[in-house]
Amino acid sequence: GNAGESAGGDDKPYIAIVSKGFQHQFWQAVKRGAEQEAAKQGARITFEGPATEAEVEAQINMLTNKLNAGPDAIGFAALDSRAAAPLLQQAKAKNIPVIAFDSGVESDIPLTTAATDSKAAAAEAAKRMSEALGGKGKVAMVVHDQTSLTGTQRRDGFIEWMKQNAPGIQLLPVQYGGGDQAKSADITKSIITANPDIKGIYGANEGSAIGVVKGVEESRKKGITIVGFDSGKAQIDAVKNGTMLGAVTQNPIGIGQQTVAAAMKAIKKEKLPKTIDTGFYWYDKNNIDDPKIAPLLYE
Amino acid sequence: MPLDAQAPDSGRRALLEAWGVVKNFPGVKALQDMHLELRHGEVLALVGENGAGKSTLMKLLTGVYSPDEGQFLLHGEPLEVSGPRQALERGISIIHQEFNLVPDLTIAQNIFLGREPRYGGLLLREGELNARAQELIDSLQLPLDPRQVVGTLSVARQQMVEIAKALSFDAKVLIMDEPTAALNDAEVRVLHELIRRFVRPDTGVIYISHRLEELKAIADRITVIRDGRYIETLDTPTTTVQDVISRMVGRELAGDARPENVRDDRHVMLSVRGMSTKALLEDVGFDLMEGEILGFAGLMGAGRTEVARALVGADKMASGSVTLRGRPVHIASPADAAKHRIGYLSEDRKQLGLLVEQAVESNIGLSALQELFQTLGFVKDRAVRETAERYVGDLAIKTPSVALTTKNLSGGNQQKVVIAKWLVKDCDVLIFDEPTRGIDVGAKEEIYQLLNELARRGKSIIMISSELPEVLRLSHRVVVMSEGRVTGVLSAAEAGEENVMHLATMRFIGDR
Amino acid sequence: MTTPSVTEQGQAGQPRPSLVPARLRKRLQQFLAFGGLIVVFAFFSIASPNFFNYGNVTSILLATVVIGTLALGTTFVIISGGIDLSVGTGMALCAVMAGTFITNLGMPVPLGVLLTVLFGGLIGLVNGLNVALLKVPPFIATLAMMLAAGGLALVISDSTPIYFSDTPGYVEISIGSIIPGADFPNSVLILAAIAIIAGVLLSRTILGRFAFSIGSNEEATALSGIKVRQWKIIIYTLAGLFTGIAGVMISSRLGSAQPGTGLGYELQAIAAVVIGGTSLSGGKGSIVGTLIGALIISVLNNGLQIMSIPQEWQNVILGCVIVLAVYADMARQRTA
Amino acid sequence: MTTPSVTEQGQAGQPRPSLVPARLRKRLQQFLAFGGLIVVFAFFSIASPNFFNYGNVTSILLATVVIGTLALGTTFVIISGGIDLSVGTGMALCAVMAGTFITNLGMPVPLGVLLTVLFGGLIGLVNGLNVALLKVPPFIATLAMMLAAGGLALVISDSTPIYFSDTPGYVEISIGSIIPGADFPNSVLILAAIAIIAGVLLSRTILGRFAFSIGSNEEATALSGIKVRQWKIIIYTLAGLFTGIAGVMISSRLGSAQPGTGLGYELQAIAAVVIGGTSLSGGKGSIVGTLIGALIISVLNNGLQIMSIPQEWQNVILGCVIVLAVYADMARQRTA
Ligand SMILES: Nc1ncnc2c1ncn2[C@@H]1O[C@H](COP(=O)(O)OP(=O)(O)OP(=O)(O)O)[C@@H](O)[C@H]1O
Ligand SMILES: Nc1ncnc2c1ncn2[C@@H]1O[C@H](COP(=O)(O)OP(=O)(O)OP(=O)(O)O)[C@@H](O)[C@H]1O
Ligand SMILES: [Mg+2]
Ligand SMILES: [Mg+2]
Repeated sequence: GNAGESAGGDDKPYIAIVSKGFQHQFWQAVKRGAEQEAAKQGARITFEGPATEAEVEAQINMLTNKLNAGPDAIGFAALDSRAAAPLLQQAKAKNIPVIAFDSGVESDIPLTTAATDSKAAAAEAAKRMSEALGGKGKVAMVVHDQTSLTGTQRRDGFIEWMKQNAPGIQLLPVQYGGGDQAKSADITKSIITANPDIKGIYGANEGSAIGVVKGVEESRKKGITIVGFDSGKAQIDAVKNGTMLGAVTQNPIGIGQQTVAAAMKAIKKEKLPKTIDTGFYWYDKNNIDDPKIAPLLYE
Repeated sequence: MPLDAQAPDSGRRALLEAWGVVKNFPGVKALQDMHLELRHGEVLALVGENGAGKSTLMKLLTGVYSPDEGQFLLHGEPLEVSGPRQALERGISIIHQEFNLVPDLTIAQNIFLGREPRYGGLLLREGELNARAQELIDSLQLPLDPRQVVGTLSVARQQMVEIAKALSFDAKVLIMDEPTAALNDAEVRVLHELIRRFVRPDTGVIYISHRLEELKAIADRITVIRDGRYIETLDTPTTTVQDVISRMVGRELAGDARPENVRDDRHVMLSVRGMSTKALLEDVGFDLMEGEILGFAGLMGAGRTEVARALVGADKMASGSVTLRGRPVHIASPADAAKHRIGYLSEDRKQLGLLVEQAVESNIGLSALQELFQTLGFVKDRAVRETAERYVGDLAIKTPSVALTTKNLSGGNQQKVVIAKWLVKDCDVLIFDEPTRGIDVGAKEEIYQLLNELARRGKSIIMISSELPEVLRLSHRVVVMSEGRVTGVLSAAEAGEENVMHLATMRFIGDR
Repeated sequence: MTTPSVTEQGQAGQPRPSLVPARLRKRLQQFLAFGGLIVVFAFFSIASPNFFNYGNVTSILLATVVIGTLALGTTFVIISGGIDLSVGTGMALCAVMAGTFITNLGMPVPLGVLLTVLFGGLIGLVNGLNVALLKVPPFIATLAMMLAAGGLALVISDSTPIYFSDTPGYVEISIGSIIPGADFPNSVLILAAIAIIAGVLLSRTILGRFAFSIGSNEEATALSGIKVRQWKIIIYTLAGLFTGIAGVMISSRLGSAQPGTGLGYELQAIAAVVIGGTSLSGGKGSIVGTLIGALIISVLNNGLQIMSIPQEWQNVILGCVIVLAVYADMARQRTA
Repeated sequence: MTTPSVTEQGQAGQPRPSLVPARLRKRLQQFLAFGGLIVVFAFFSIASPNFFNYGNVTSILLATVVIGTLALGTTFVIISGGIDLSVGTGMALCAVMAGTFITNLGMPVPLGVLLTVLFGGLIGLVNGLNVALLKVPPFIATLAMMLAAGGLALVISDSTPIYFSDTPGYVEISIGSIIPGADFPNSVLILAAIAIIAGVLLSRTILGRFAFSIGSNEEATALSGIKVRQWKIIIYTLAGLFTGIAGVMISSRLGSAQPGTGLGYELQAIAAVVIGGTSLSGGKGSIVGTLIGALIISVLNNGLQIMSIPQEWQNVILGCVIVLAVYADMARQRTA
């Protein structure tokens, strides 16, 4: 139809962003970055995502609805890129440019992808953990879920690096806490109880990482090295006060900014690179206030 | 038409009056220009056919419904009640026809629900509560334990709880809507004694019953209503039961007094041996002949209902055997029983007999649905409807339509719906547990004839009833039970009030 | 007998004139519940230029398919006085089974679909056995199944999605269009077809009759000689079959079986059923109502998203509208 | 009068001897439900050397606090024949309110806590009004509140966690220890205290009596002159107060209010209540049962994790154990 032309009341270009999540701080930071860039460039955006990263159908419905709302461009972080393929075809047919973000979309329709290699980021976390433990000891992982891409890649990147580079590290079975802090804390305490000789614990997203910190604190156990993912005030505090060794962050604000910037270029029919690497960064006590790192972190 | 109704006692107003009361339900004119006058210190009986409007009038009085027209006077002052609470506050206490007890609470908790003794308005004084309940129960001489949970009581005992509850209010007007429907003669006598003690010069009782013989013993006057209209009020001493009946139904009823004869060469249909249950029954045995009406008599809790329930597999038999047409059968559930063409009509129609929220036709068609009213699983709605309409006609069930929700029928008409359900099923053995509970005289007679007709057609019928005259009038033989055992089997010729009562009160002290 | 029956005739004759209005009123009531849907629909049509058009209406219908399918099965269970919390993760498990049958074991699509639906029936059967034979309360039995099915979906799929890339025909089940040129998704047609079947089952067969009876008064139904346990098992199994169908629908729409999904669908399905006028205490309900309930939910979801309401407000509004809609429905029924 | 009353006396005497055993049996039953918990506990103690020790038992208790608190309030609602789906997201909203009061508005902790708990009561009050006055079915009313509260939590907090960094005392509410040297979390003591209050309310006050009565037979209760609507409103408000307390407990444990959480807690709370023997159809239940139910869930969760069972299997096992436990409980009650 002519949906592409009839976008809202004002003349600002409308970019509809469909994300993988909404309530987690990571996605809120992406949203903030997108809003900042939109304000700068004079665009109107909406930002939506399902409640959990398991809700593939809900995301597909959101994307469908957004296509029907007639945006000028779409920003999309696919929970399952193949499931979205028919909709991407539809976007192409309607001449709505699609910008992928956060993780790749297995399709050549998106004009560009603003993303980080999550596996590499997780590998960085593994490397730092191994270094801190001197390459040996029991390490546990608390991951937010076992089916989403963010979950599996941040899990597998960590495991694979350890397997290849740190034979002395003994990895315990992965436990999943749904990103719920209280649940992750309870899991962490169980892990510590079951493995009194535990040396390190990795929390694969903000909720998991903070849960791990809480669990270790509550168990009153000293000498456990915690490595986290993403940021947020609690994690930053934990890094600053030494409870947590450090964490990897994927620059969510940058992802949001880059996505909107790329979408604006696409609307203006400007050329775009195939991929935009938004990078990942390790932060710990030493560099946390570094002017290069500080802006990447969200409270 | 109302004669003495026009001129109330000029000197002293009556205790409670109703004038020109009208109440309509969708499709039903339940009450039209109803009148009632309860004098101080009297027991006023209210009689009428099923669906005449008795319960509706009482519900208006107690604020369950509000009248479309008319007014009530209490001590000559206009009485307006917007709900049960106000009714109680104005000194009007009622036993509803359908039980209104809370099954998960104990007897004591039910009796004092909403009036619990408390500390500071909030904290319960449970000891005090039980003590008060015990006191009340003792003073009423009822066989109840205040701590027992009401849901585990038999229907008769629940009725007693209702009575105790109604009497526990310091009421001026006590309304009893068929309090004796579930009681046997001995219990009825106890209740009457209670009522007599309740009546003082400043109180009065409205007493609704279909057991017209008992009115002589308890009522001072009898108000008859028909089709929602006031007919007449009679003084009991100068009135015969026949007078009441003819005003109720507008015609004379013929009642033949004894059961019809059966040939004794008929073979045994069903035979029970050594039936025991964990709770009560002990070595119960009896034979049921083809084409026979076998009456079961006994006091409350004698175990008649339990025999029926165990027989149809609703309760577990601990031991015992059942033989049907000479062949041993194992009946594990009511569905098994139905398969063997044994039907059980429960004494507790609201809990166990009816789907009160469903249409009359759904209820009537339920038992036979699978057998008669389907092809390849598809329901033959027309056939169900026609059958239901036929039975509504045959049993004179008062309802505007077979599509009406059963809840909206009067109590007696609901009972007829349950009976219709089992008639449709066409069983060989039918167990009727208190089949005439809440049914008016006219309809009772119809049901008696129906039972006789069924027996004549070769059906075997077990009839459990707490009304001894009814048992004696219908049964070819009478099984008498006491405390879970069969204490005697009497032929129609042998059976009389006295010997049945003798067998029913046999005790087995220290046996169990 | 004659005299009273004359009286009865009069009584019976009397209400007749008002009986037709009563039935008409009932029609009207269903129409009004439908009217509630229309109001919401009309509102969005006016509020957003992108709402009322062929493409978006098809989207709404497509979004209704999965919840609608689950809600159909749930309707039977709820009418019979039970509840089924296992349909969400059960659906995910069925999707995984479809993937196993079709992709991993290479079965032909029709066979795979059939086995998946039957597998759904198996889940329902286990629920039914737990409820009817072990007498575990339905809430607990199906909650346990919700946990177990979710876990099994992960175990069987090894926590990874199973794709149907080798069988493009599978995706056609859901988003293909057999109506030539219409671009109308098949799954909506399938939903319509199974809704009709469900409607017939509920209102025209003894299965439906017994579901209503059991939900109204289980004990009285049993004492009427009906095999309550057997029918309960059948009812839960039926709900399981719908779960299986939903598993096929969602996996064919997504082109993959997602083992981690499903949680929360059961609540939405129950909500659709209850918004549609089915009573959670059993004995009352209809398939048309359930469909309207499911549609109300997806129209609201779609409309709020189309109107670009900020997401944090969407649920707040959704909550208020649901209470209002149901309140209006209840109030109407009371006055009617 | 004499003859029948003598007979009746005999009759009345009959049940007496069996009444005492009945009460003893009831005690025993509760003990046996508790016994179920003990069995699970014993199993894990034997199966894993790390399970039975002070530290782990405290962990289990701490993990029970939030669900336990929510389940206490839910018990009243379920006993009265209702259901409350809003306690999960309601708790998140209350946590956000605690953050708003204490961190954003800088109120002193005790005042902030009080206002938060009262705010929970307000949520419950709205539920109660919707249920009792608007007559919206409890499932729908509280489902709508579940959506609305979740949305409002995001709106009020601007979708960002609110931290209690400035008020270290707040965290002490939950994980501090007022028992000197014992290292025993306060929140467990608080749970114990409110459980006792709930127990007294349920079994010793008219509130509890009327909750049972309404759940058992609402009509009869109303006919006894009890203001059913008023008491329903009070019961939902009470559940709301517990939601508020849970909001304080979880946010003080985490040191922050997480606006996006809460979903799913309501199901766990209901599960705890039902596993504890409270009937979803109302009229039956106990606080002790609810606590045992909540403990069974957290013991199972903890034990399975301690034993390092792969997580996808944990839910499968959990489902099976729940069915078995409840079945055993039902079977025992039937034979008893
Ligand atoms: N809520 C209602 N809705 C519709 N009709 C009703 C309702 N309540 C009573 N009726 C009708 O009003 C009439 C009078 O009923 P009522 O219960 O007063 O009769 P009754 O005299 O008490 O009869 P019974 O002796 O059988 O108890 C009946 O026809 C009944 O079907
Ligand atoms: N639903 C029930 N649950 C538990 N006990 C019951 C139940 N119904 C009856 N009883 C008890 O079983 C015993 C036998 O009662 P039953 O109903 O069989 O006697 P009955 O002779 O039919 O007398 P009636 O029906 O007049 O009470 C009584 O002590 C009664 O209290
Ligand atoms: Mg009546
Ligand atoms: Mg009986």
